[in-house]
Order: sequence, then C-alpha cells, then structure tokens
Amino acid sequence: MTGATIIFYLLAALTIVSGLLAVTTRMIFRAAIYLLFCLIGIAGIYFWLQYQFIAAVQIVVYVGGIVVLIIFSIFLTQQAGEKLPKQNLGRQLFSVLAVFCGLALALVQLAQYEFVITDGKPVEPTVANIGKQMLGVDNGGYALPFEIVSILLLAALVGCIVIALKSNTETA
Amino acid sequence: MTEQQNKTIDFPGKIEEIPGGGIVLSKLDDIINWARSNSLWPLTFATSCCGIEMMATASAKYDFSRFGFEVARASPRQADVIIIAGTIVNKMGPVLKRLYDQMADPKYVIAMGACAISGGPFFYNTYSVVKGADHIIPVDVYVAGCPPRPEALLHALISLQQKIKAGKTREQIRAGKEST
Amino acid sequence: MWSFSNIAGSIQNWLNQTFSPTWSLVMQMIIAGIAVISLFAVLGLILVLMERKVSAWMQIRLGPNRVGPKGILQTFADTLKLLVKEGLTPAGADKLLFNLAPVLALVVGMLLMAPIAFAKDFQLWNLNIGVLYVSAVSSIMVISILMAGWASNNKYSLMGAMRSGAQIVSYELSAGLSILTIVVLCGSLNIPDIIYSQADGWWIFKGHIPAIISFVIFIIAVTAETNRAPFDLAEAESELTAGFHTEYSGMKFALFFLAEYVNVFIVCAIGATLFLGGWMPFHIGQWQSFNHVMDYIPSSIWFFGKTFFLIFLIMWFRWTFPRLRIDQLLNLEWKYLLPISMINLLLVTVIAILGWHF
Amino acid sequence: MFIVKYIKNIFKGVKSLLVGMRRTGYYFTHHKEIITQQYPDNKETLNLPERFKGEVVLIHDENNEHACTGCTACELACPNATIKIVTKFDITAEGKKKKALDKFVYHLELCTMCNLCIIACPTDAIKMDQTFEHSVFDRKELTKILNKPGSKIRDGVE
Repeated sequence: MTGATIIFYLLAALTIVSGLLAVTTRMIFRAAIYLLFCLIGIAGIYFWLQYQFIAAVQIVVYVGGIVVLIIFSIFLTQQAGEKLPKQNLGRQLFSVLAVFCGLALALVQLAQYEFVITDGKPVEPTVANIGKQMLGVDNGGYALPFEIVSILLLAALVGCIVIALKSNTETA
Repeated sequence: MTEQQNKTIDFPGKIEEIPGGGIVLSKLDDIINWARSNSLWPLTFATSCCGIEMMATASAKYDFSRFGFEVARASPRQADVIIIAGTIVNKMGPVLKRLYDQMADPKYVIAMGACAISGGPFFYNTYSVVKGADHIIPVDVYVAGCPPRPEALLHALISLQQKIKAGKTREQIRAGKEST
Repeated sequence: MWSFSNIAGSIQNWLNQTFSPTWSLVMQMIIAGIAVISLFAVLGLILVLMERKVSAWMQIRLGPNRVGPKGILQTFADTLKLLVKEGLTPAGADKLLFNLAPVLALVVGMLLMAPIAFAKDFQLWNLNIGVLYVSAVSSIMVISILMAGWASNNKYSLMGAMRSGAQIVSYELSAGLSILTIVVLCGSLNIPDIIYSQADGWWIFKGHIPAIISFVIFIIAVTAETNRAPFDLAEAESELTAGFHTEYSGMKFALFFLAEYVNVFIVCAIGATLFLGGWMPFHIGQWQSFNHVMDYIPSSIWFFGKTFFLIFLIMWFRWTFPRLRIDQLLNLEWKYLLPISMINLLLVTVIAILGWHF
Repeated sequence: MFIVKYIKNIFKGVKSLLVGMRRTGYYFTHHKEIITQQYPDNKETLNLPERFKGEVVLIHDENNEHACTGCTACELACPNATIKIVTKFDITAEGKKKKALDKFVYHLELCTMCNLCIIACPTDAIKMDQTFEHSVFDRKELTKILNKPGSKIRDGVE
C-alpha cells in the first residue's frame, strides 16, 4: 500500500462518512456542514486524480456558491435551530431500500462494463486544453452544448427578474 | 530612556550563565502571571461619566496600550478586566453580574470612581443606586476620585499588574494587610 | 548561492536516498506541516505587533513599549495569556460546530499557503491553477464564519456571520475579476509562470492604467474579504458586540484572530505575486546592469518586502477610514467596483489581444 | 448626466480617501508629533492644573498642630456625608471644658471633590490636595482619619 492509496482511502472515507452523516443527522444546519465536507472530499479526490481545474471549480461552485446559499436559506428559515422530527419507520425503511437499489444498480453497471485499455495518450488537463475543448468548434469541441447551457442559465435569470418584478397594477 | 526601558523588562526568572551565553530559568507560574499581567484586555463597560475618563486613558495622550491593555473588547468572553466606570443602579446590577459571569477566567475587576466604589454622591437619598459594586461582584482594585484622573486609572492598572504578578488572591492580600 | 530552493532540493534528495518513497513522502509532509505551522506562529506574532505599532503611530500614540525591549514581547504575552485562558463553550451552543469553526478557519489558512511562492523556485505545491486554487479555497473561509455565527446561539453572532457572508460572497466577484486581468495579460494561472512573465517589469507597470485600476480594486476587495476595517461589519463593536466571535474566548478566539492575520498575509502575498512580481526583483526592461544589481538581493527578501508593503497598506486603510454601513458596503461593490472591474477586464483583454503591453 | 455624475463620484471618493491617508501617513512618519505622556515615568514633571482636586487633607504645621475646632461646618456642608467629625472635651488650663477634635473621619470612597467643605470651613483648616494615586486593594483603606496621632489644635484658633 503506497502513500497515494492511503490518501485515496482517507478521502473516500471522508466523503462517504460525511455524506452519510448529512442524510442521517436531524439538525438541518449540521446537515449542510456535513454536505460541505462531503463536497470537499470529492474535490480532494479530483486533486488526487490531478484534475486540478475541476477540483477548483468544484470548490468554487459547490462550496463557495451552493453550500453558502443553502446555509443562508437555513438562516432565514424559522426554527432552523430545532431538531427535525423523527421520520416514521416505513419512510426510513423505504429510503434505505432505495439507497441499496441505487447502489446495486451502480455496482451492476460497473461490473458489466468492460474497461478497455486505450492506446491514445491522455489529454493533459491543463486550463488551456480545457478552454480549447470547451469553446472549440472543430472535432471534439463543446462550443454548442456550452452555449445551450448558458441559454438555460439566461432563461433562469430572466425568470428570476420576472418573478421579482412588481407589477404596476398590484402596487397601485 | 534606555535605562528606564531596561527597568521595565521585568520578565520573571534569573539568568544562569553557561559557557557561550546564558539561559533564563523561571517558574512556569511566574511566566503565566507575567503574561496575564501584561495582557489585560479591558471590557468596554462604561455606565456614566467615569467612562469618558476611561476613554481618555485609551486615547493618544495617556495611551494605556503601552502596558498591553490596548485591546478593548466589546465581548465579555474575550476581556480580562472589567473596569466598572460609573454608577451601578439597581437595574444595572443583574446585568453587571451577568457580564462578570460571562467573562472567562482569570478575570479581574476595577471599581473606578466614587459611584462604583460606594455609590458616591448617591450614597444617601437615593433608592436606585447600588452602594458599591462590591455588593455584586468581587472587586480587585478600587480607585477613588470623581472621576479619577486618567493617570489614576493607569495607577490602578499598574497596581492590578503587581497583584497578578504576586500571584495572590484577594483574601490573601487582605489578610496580609491586616496582619502587618 | 544560498537559496531556499537549494535547501529544499537537498533535503528532498537526502530523504529519497535514505527512505522508501512512501516514507520519504510522509517525512516531506511532516516537514512541510511543521514549517507551515511555525510560519503561522511567527506571522501571528509579527503581524499583531506590527498592527499595534502602526495603529499607535498613526494615532500619534506610542503603542506597546513596556513589555520587553521596545514592546516586542507584547504579542508573546498576549499569546501566552490566551493559551492559559478559559475556553468557554456556551450551554446553548452547537458544541461540535462551535469548536470546529476556528479549526476550520485555521486549516483554510494552511491550505492557502500551499501554492504561494515564497522565494525563487520555492513552493510547497506547484499547482497548475495556483491563482484559481487560492480564490477557490478562500471561499471556504466564509463557511467557518457562518458556522461560528450559527453555532454560538447568539443573535449578534448570527447577524455578524450573515453580514460577513454577504460581504465575502459579493467582494469575491471583483477580487476574482481583478485577478483575471493579470491572468489575461500573462495567459496562465500557474504562479511561477505569472512570476516569470514579470521578469522584465512588474505587471502594475507593464499593464498600463488598467493594471493599476485592477490593483486598486484588488486591494479594496481583499480588504473586504478578510473582514478588516473599513469593512469589518462582521465584528462591528458598536452594533454587534464582537460579531461572529462574540462567544469565543481563550484559544478558540486566538485561532480566529490568527486566521484573520494569516488571511491578510495570504491575500497580500497573492497581490504581490500578481501585480508586484512575487519574488522577482525590480527589473526594468533591457537595462542589464541595473537588473543584475537588483538580482543580488535575495528573492525571499523581495517577496516578503512586497507582501509586508501591501499588509502595511491594508493596515493604513484600517486606521484611517471609518466603518461603512451595510448598504454602503453593498453599494460600493455592486454599483462601483463590479462594473468598473468588468469594463477594466474588457480593456485589458483588448490590450492583451493587440499586444500593447510591454 | 448620469455617467458624468458617476465618474465624478468616484473621483471625489478617491480624493477624500487619499486626503485621509495623507494625514495618517504624515503622523506615521513624524514620530515627534506623538503626544503620549508616559505616566509612571513622568511623576516628577507631571503638570496638574491648578483647579485639579485630589483629596481633602487637614493642614498640619511643623508642630503637629492643626486649625480644626471640630465645629462640624464641613460635615454639614458635605452633600453626601463624606466627613464625620468625632469630638471630645478637652480640659483647658483654666479647668474649663472645651470641645475639641478627636477624629476627622474622611471617606475618600464617597468624596466627589466638590470643594464645599473647604468653602464652609471657618478656620481654613482643610484644603484640597492634588494627589491622585488612590488605588487600593481593599475598600476599607479608603476611609481615612485625617488628624495625625497626637496632633492638637493650634493656639489662638477659635
């Protein structure tokens, strides 16, 4: 067992344990914090894989953006400090069952998939390469999906503004 | 100036000469007391006119930061010494007690001015003033005056430093005074 | 010549020869950890004393001068006192998160130390995306503040934490945009690349006026991001007692205190790296003899000199300007800094495409 | 014009900030402007204003004699009962009983330095002193007896 393997298992354990705690804890703020550690663990695994850009994006988007957003919405909720009520047994059983079904599905997929060793040398995950791939229009470029995703975001933004706008008839 | 500053280096312990220099030997208690006495962070607690004088002590002309009393904390959790600067009325009493309880050990109290020591000008003919802050919390140093000069407050803080460096409790100091 | 990179290289060689690869990696981690922790301690001691002296001299006071010769033992006494002071945990607090928050703040500071180049070719971790890494990881800082504010079970803490969250999240934008201007100019996120691109002049001189504008915006934004006055709304004494660390005492409070100063050091180091050339000596274009003279000053002195200059600048702000109100703070960011830095970024892009920079 | 106003705002703001920074920068570099008085070291040269009042003292001359007749005018004048005069009866040379001062009890912890007792005193026996280092560890020490042991009233003071 080399040092790299140990680090991988530590990161994986951090991710899994904090993920489990996030769904089992009955305090909502703690759940958000456990989720934070889970996401940090995933970012750590990206770092371990040398996908540094993706790791940094993971931290920026999920930790810096989404978890802060979640925490803010918890702060603005009434009675966020209280413990959540215990779920009834049926629900608990059902969720455990659902988790196991999902896990089994993933494992089956992994077991059935035949991993082929490719001859092509791996793409260097430098920022320049990622940028070229992302915004390229030639073979292997992702310019079109990128633009479509940004149109989706634009639509969401416009929707937000429309919701936030006060109609004149109401105020008058 | 240099001589004076040498005098103020009062790091506890004695220097043991060994070949090639020297080492300072000291007791851990002494060093901790030295650190505590030189880093007394006051709580910003001013109930009346003495508070103005306390602020003057913090300001440029008197500047208690020279001794390390500088970091005035607004939160009792982080303060070391509460300077009761002003009248404690009966309604303020429970608040003062609570603030004192919220402070983290070790904590010290300075009663500044006549009102804080004994009720001062309100000792007679007032139903609403606590006749001395030591009815509520134990006081380490009393500094008389109405209000005391900033220098007097500095003197009180230096007295408190000496008390901490001696490492004695209030009771020990009082007993020592009576026996002599 | 004596340099940090030679020492680091020889230590690594020796470890690799003596131990197996795994053990040598572990040893390197331990050495790096100890180095970072001791750097933390030294930085805390120096920066707090520096702050006190700077504040005193700016307010025509003397400052600490009685504890030790010229007051240099002052912060040592403070640290020792905080170490032996009682560390309270309030009864109504969320004990786990309350005690975790200061540690998280400090760990984030340690993580941020990794990609900073302290001297010529001397880095803990030469990341491909150094600058992005710093701005990403520093966003975890806000979580520790939010955590502290929530777990204290105190209304002042909560309000301070929310203010601090709003402030950090919004100022991160303009800080990121002003970092981007330099990234656009030199075409790399890698910190050594950025430094080497400044071999014939620092970006603040090479990038014309847009670089200066983005430098100013960067300094303002990082002052706000590190929660320092005039942007210290998170711990505004007059309104919020002590903000998110109202309930912290003793060593836990000291950790927050330390994390604040270490963060100031890190953002100043990044600022020095981006705009003032990091450890790169002061070079002017093709003046070979002048550049040669400048090279005699060790690179680590250049780095720490620039960083401490920026730290002094931030302290200067703190002891000059009054605190902003929360609406003024958000106005400044969303109505002034952000539009200006966006237009500035466009300008810089044009300059970079046309190759107008030196 | 919105844009002109916007840019003007920015320039005005930056200028005012620079003015402030110039001031503090000036103080930072000019250490001779420092006005701090180093209190425990400047005890000898401390320049107290004439009107400063530190505490009430009973004036004793070199023969350990004071001018207090024990008339309690000061005690009556004091608004918060800082002074308590305890009197006794001395036997004079003629064999007559005469009221005299036994103890001049002075509660420094209550005193507000209002000067009314000094004004009230018919024989100018007391005055305000300019000492201010009254810090003590025990409140009892602030209650003082002002007449020195063995002191007596100066002859000719009625």
